[in-house]
Amino acid sequence: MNPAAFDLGIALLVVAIAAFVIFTRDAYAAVVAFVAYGLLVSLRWVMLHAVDVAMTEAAIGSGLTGVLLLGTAARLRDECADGPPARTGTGLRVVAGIVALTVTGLLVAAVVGFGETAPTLAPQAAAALPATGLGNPVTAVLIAYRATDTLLEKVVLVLALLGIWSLAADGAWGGRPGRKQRADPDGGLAYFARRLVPVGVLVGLYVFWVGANHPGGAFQGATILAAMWLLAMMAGLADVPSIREVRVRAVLVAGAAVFLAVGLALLGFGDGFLAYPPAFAKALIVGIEVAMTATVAVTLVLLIAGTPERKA
Amino acid sequence: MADFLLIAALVVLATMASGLVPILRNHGDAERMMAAQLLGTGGVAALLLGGVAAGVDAVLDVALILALLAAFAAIAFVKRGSDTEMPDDAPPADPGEP
Amino acid sequence: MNTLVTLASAGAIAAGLVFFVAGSAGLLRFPDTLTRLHALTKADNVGLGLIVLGLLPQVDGVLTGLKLIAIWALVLFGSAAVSQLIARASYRDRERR
Amino acid sequence: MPDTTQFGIASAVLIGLGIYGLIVSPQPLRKLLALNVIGTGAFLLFGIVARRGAAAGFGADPVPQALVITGIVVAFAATALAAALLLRLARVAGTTALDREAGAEGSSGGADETGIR
Repeated sequence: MNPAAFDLGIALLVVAIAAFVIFTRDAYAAVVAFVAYGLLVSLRWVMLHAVDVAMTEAAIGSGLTGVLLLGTAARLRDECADGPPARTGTGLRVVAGIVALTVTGLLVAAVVGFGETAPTLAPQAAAALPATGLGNPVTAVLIAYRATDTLLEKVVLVLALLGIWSLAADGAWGGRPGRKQRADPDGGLAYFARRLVPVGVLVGLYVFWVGANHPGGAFQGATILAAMWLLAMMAGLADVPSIREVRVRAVLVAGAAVFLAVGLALLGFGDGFLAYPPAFAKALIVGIEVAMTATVAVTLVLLIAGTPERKA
Repeated sequence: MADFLLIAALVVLATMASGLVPILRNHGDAERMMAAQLLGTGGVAALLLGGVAAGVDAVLDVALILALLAAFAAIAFVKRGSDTEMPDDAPPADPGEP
Repeated sequence: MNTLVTLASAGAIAAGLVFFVAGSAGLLRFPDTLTRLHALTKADNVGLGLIVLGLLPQVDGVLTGLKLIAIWALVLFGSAAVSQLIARASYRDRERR
Repeated sequence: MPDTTQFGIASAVLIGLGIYGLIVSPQPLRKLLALNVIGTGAFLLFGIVARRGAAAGFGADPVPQALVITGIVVAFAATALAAALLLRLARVAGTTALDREAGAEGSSGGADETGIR
């Protein structure tokens, strides 16, 4: 028994569940299987020694995406009377099969044909690490080496949210997203949420904090915080904020704003856009990460909450 | 010992997979909700075994996240599958619904 | 590591696996939702507990060990609450039919 | 350099399955799932490049890892936007069937119920 056999076992399981997601007739079962799929994929990331990614996949790929699609599937089932889907024609199936096989074949050829030596930026990442004051190279790439990517990603998140909000009906603009959650305030769910949410918030902050030197960081921590807020909402302990609320809007842009402000300040007084001076690098990076964590957490919650539908 | 841990992880994965089969085949929402439960517990076990075997310490943090998010997903399953949520001013659910 | 400790550790993990297998067998064989739920939540959580117990001697440091136990406690608490909610939902499902 | 061929082949198969589902499945929600399967397959290919680049004491090259983390978050945002569009479509049109005629054919009672709403 060696690790390769273990990897092969997970690989077969992942492919089998992906096939179920694609081929099953029942949409709800497909979503449930997709949650399982995300979980196994995160196991795969651990085996690839990419623990930071494994955390992100477990939290977002499996957890939040699962909840989002589950909610969508349930509402579609309630709200529209689609019968069983029409069967796709044989011709289209054959063509799709040929396309899929061709792409797979080309990718397999590319993977098998990888050269003896692999290109890598790991030595450069390691060499520059002391200047950032960080110990986790992935966080260094995200916030320092390729900071512009991460900054633009914050903008993309806000744009996606604007797209979702803009689907609101005229009367609901400025209201609260989604349906009102009803739950018994003395019931089991509320009890559970009251106990679990504080623990979860603590874990979220911990994951964010260790991200400087060990696997973890702003995205992973923010996802956990978002999940805990959503849990409080599902238990009826909190309501989704109105999209008109100024505080919410301020937090939504805080990540990009702080990032940009630091970048411009360094452009004016330092060595260039987001070129951290080594003396303050760690402080600046942690400051940006705090703002980013808040922004990502609130954005994720509102992305799942969806389009405004009721009066504030 | 690492070999033993990896075999154990594979056994857990196999039981998870075999448990998933009836859950996905049986219709009925309560049945489906068990999937998150099964995957949460089994996933944490497989992750801990595989991680300790590979000597990746940070895997414990992944397991911690998984334990939290599995509980969260399971709650979402229960909420979506039952009638506890309704539109603000909608009439109560039709009792004749299948 | 001491041979005795290694043996005990392997024994605990093996016992944990037995519970996982039993849980899945119950899921496959039991006739209705409530009994299946019972097989799943009880057996798997004992299994995880035994596996955590077996892994304890194999990790370095007291803090890591405590984290292992915290993970188990979290899963246990989650299962307890969730299984209750699932059981209630299935009960309601049945009454509606 | 670790051997990652098996990982690569599995990822290629995932992408193939996703492409097939994206083209064939008649429901938009299923297409969204298929798109996410393609996404994870592509991310895993990045992971293989990262693992092959293990050097300087790191188990994997950090640059592709960071790209994938950003990618997962953006993919989630795109999925959320698509889901919101889908719900809006269902509300406006009463159905999410892409091919209207095929959708009506598949469900005889569907059209009546849409009329009531």
